[in-house]
Amino acid sequence: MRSITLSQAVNEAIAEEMRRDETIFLLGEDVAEAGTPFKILSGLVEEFGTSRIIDTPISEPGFTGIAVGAAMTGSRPIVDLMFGDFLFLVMDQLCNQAAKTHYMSGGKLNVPMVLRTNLGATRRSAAQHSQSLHALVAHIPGVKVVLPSSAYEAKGLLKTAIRDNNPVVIFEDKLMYQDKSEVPEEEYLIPFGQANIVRQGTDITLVGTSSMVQVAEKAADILAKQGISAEVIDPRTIVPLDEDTILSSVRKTSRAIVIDEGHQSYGVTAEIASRISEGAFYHLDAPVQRMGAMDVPIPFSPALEDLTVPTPERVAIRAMALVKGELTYAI
Amino acid sequence: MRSITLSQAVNEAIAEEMRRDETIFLLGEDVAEAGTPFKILSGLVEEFGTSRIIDTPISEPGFTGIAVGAAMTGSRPIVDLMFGDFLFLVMDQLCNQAAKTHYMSGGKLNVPMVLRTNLGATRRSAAQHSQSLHALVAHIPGVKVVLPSSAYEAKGLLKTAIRDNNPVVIFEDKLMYQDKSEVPEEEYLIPFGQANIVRQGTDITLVGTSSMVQVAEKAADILAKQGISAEVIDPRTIVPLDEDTILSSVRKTSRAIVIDEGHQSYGVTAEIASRISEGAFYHLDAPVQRMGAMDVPIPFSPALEDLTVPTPERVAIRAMALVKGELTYAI
Amino acid sequence: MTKKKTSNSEEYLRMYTQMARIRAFEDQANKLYLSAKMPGLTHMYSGQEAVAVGICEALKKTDHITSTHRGHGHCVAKGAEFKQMFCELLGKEEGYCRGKGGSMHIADQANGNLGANAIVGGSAGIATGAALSAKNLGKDDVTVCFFGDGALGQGLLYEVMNMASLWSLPVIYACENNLYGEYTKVEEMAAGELTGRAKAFGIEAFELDGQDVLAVNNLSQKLVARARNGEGPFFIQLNTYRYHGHHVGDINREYYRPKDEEKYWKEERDPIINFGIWLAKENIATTAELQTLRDQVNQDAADAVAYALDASYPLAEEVDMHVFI
Amino acid sequence: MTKKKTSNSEEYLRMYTQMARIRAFEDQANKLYLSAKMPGLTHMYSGQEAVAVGICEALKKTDHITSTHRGHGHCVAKGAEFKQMFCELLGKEEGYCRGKGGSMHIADQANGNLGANAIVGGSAGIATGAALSAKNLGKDDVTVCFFGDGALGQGLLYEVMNMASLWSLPVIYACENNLYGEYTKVEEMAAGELTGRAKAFGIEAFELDGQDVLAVNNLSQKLVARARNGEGPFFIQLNTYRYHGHHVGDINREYYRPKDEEKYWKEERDPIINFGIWLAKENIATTAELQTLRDQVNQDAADAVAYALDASYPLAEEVDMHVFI
Ligand SMILES: Cc1ncc(C[n+]2csc(CCOP(=O)(O)OP(=O)(O)O)c2C)c(N)n1
Ligand SMILES: Cc1ncc(C[n+]2csc(CCOP(=O)(O)OP(=O)(O)O)c2C)c(N)n1
Ligand SMILES: [Mg+2]
Ligand SMILES: [Mg+2]
Repeated sequence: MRSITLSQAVNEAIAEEMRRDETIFLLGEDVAEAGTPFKILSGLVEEFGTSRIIDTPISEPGFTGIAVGAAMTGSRPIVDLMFGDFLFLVMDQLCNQAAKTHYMSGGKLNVPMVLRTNLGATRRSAAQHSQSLHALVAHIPGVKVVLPSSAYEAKGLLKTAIRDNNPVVIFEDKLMYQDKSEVPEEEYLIPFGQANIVRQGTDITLVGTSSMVQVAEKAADILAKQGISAEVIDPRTIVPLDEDTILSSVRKTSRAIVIDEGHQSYGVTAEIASRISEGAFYHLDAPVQRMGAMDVPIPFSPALEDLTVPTPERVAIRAMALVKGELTYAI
Repeated sequence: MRSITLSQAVNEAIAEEMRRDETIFLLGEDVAEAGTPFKILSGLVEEFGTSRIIDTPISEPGFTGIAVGAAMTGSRPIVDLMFGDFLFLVMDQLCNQAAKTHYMSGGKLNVPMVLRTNLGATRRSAAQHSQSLHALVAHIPGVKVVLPSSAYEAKGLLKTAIRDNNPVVIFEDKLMYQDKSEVPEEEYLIPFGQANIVRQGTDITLVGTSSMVQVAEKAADILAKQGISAEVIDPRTIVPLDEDTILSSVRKTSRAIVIDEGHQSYGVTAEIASRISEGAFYHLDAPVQRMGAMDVPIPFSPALEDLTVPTPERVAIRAMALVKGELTYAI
Repeated sequence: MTKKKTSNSEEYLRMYTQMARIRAFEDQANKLYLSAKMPGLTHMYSGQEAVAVGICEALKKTDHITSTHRGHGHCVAKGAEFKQMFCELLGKEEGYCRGKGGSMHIADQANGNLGANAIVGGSAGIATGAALSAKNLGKDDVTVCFFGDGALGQGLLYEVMNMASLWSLPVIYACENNLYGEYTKVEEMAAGELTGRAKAFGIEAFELDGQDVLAVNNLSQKLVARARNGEGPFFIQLNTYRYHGHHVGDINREYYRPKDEEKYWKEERDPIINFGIWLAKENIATTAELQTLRDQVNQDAADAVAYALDASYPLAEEVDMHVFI
Repeated sequence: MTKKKTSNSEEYLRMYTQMARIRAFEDQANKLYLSAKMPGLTHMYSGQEAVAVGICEALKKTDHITSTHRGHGHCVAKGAEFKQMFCELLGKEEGYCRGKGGSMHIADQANGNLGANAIVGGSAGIATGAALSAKNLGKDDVTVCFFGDGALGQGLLYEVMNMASLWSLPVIYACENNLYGEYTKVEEMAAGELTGRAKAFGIEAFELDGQDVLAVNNLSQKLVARARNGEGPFFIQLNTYRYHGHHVGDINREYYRPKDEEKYWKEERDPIINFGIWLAKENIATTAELQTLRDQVNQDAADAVAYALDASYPLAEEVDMHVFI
């Protein structure tokens, strides 16, 4: 099968959906001729024209609000938010407006919009261009939250997102834009709320999201060499969350580590770990471990930045300790 | 001892601190002559004048940003954000700017500002005026998060917040503004990161935040009648979080329920429950229970709204099931 | 009054009726609050009727509006029925939003009302987006964004006015300057000229007496036609006044607003009284006929209230319905 | 050039030197990137030197500035040293922010630079707040808020300009119109006249050739004095040009910006060359002297780079320091 980059996968997903449905348009900064600073959208404006691939001023709250209104009135907008860190600017439009409209209107209005943005540190972009803010959105009822972990996942999940009739926020991993994976030529969709068992294992469950799926896989490689069999699970969407697949795995392995690139405290790892502790309590041999980004603003200095996010080595060390029964109390 | 309302306690805290330190000023909508729609600040403008109690236009991002800049340059601003729901509007200034300035400047700049706002549903104010959004702020490193649970707590914690040299967000419970409690005439401060054991008990630990402290206490009353002794803990601040006090309690009781008025998923209950599961794993007789607000936008209809938040009765029912060993798996 | 054109008497009477309906609705809503039958608080539109009616009467059903926390007037003016409105205000299942939205989120999709909004200025993006959507989908619908003078404080408005101007969107920004945002005077909240805020973005802006329903309607007709024709966006500042407090609970308000001022607006500038006088003078309707009409409207409102008070609440099962479609 | 006043020759030479220092700094920074020695990306200020220098030379050390993602020029102009700046760009402990901020967050508190900002328009509130603080604390400091044409898209700016105007704050909004925001032309991003954006809030606004350091400095002197005197705020649109791509990695840019245009600005409008010619013509310095001066500055920059490359990174223990004070 052919391999394409995550960036190409996103581009294809959008192009295919836009061909299928004329009510879809995309807007954001430098999305047209420039094809975004990451060059993800190159070629789209040539095919779809400037009324469907719309360059906006640097007005994130404004164009997100415009997307909400367009979505309420028959269009299906895709918002391109250049950096996930800019979510803070659009929270009101996303969380007070888009997320609540369907409910507040008693089901009469709905907001079929997709907000595409990204997450991920270690690009030396410092504290305002490196955040992984998906936990914030996941906390607000009414928005679905999607975390693709490869080109294949990105394409299938984005197509599903575009067809969803609710507000969906999809976080791409910035560091993965040039990573290739096998992606079929034929159309496929990946349903929401269905976790992917990336690798089967028996000794420990590693739940990784987005960028952390690769980290978990690499950790599993390290562990395999130590004779430890790790099961790796990618939830794909954290709202909705496929609790069943995660719980089945942990009931089998009795141990779990949840790995996510958002800050650890009050973040995604806490929710998933809690659900595991609730649903697999009597199967657990040791407390569920959480590994998120450090609770610090992301530092610029490479010497510091790399310390802030989970790495395969650190995950493997934690997993080994867990399997050996060394983590009886807290870490 | 005299009893005053939470609203008066806040007013006193601000007045005392403003008398002590001339660099403190307060700004927000309708804070001067009107004394806020909740009448919390009545009388302050008469004492401190319009250059220190500043009425702003309806520009939450703008005046929050102004506070950040003022705090960086020798002033100690207090921002009055009329409803906690408007946090979504100020997230960029609070989380990208205020929270990160000290770190990004390598410790050279700092932002001693307090953002006072509120939380709490069941006022029939619907989805955009009823949210409890403290989890979002707690997820962002660099901001302290304070949740007073009575007039006494509000005064002591707010005074500490005003003297803190970091950005602090303090969430008052809207429904508690007219609730009275004993508040000494003499000055006192309540340190951050020190949980309050509201009531001692042996069978189960109820960790409640803000509005949910009262709910936990009332649940404890109900439980007492059933012969169940509940310990009630108020963390007071969730950043920093006093893990030790909570863990000591749970190690004693072996059972815990965490109750918070924010949405349950990806919220505060997950973090506290996770820390308990991590730190008291081998002491737990049953999974830690979480009771947050339902994962729905807050409905207007009284018939629905009251269903969305934890009540003493529902907490007591859950606690009894827990104590009786009925919650072996998930709820 | 600016226009005499008795051939339009049906339209005139409709405008009069619509204004009277808004007033009747608000009087009942206020009573519900005062008799403790209303959950929460609500914001009365009384006094500003000529704005909503003058503008909405220039719109088609498929044209959209976005509204504000003070939204009952816009809702009635865009075609809503009393019963579903009162049911909504009381949190009943038959409400426009099944009781889930309430006064501050009332919406009436079927008549093009995209909803009230409890975030001041929060619907500026939505309105502009509806206009973009119409343009993109090849419809000739126009969107009107209603907002108060206070919303001029929100940066979002400037962001979207810029885009509306750059992209020539069919949207009309209708700024209802009722002199106050909550308990603060507009001049303490807004520097410069209000219309200048739109002109800065190359948007044609107008200032108008918002108590004169014919003036409002005339300008609206013209601008709506031009917007339909691709000549938008536009901005209208409508000078008006709210008779009640900021919300129904704002009773003692002399500290921020003199009684004399209220008296002047209510007695000299009332849009319904003055339009009634003009209708009589022009022999379009007699004073008695107008009285009958108002009586009927008041009766309708009272009946709708009675109905809504009796109507049932949504079932508990509904609480987690409609989070997602 | 607008002003001839040879009695100020020391000041003139200082302005020339400061512009040359910025250029030298950026040339070295660009080299660091091209030789893969720089972590991340950075945005070059080259071409815009007359703006930062013309304005900052009108300020006292205690006056504040806020800066942007394109912030090296402001930082140098407000008094920063090369060594600590390069250390910051390379993430070293001796950097102004101990390597924790990097290019996009470089700040120099001691000289009144409250920091670069990676959120476009993100510092508009901070600058306005610094001005309010000065006023409240009875200081006569003035704050200058530097931002690009692109930042005119951010609603925050309008919110704070309104408050600055209402409260007569000592702040100057300096809009550097370099014709592009990233890869998009200003006219595609901004409707209406740029200065109109400030006038709408009753703020006096000026448009100026941003390549003419004397013109910039003259106006700045006047406005800073007036702001100190309580007559602020003010707005200046400075027309200028960035020589490099949006960031150091933006090399192939003909699709959005013609080479001819770049050539014109670099050859005909260069603020350093043109000011040099004027200095020579006025007999303030000979061409040779200016060359010597530039050589010195270039050497300083090269030395600082060498120093910074050798300097040490912060220790791992620092990673969780400075989250809270
Ligand atoms: C973003 C936001 N800030 C503050 C409020 C609280 N609030 C509700 S109405 C109002 C005043 C609005 O004034 P204006 O826009 O003039 O409308 P009016 O009430 O006069 O109709 C305020 C401050 C709010 N709902 N939303
Ligand atoms: C809020 C926000 N949106 C988008 C960006 C990405 N971005 C960085 S610089 C830039 C262009 C800024 O243009 P302008 O203000 O004119 O400054 P210039 O780069 O021309 O100096 C953009 C869009 C950002 N950093 N912050
Ligand atoms: Mg008003
Ligand atoms: Mg620019």
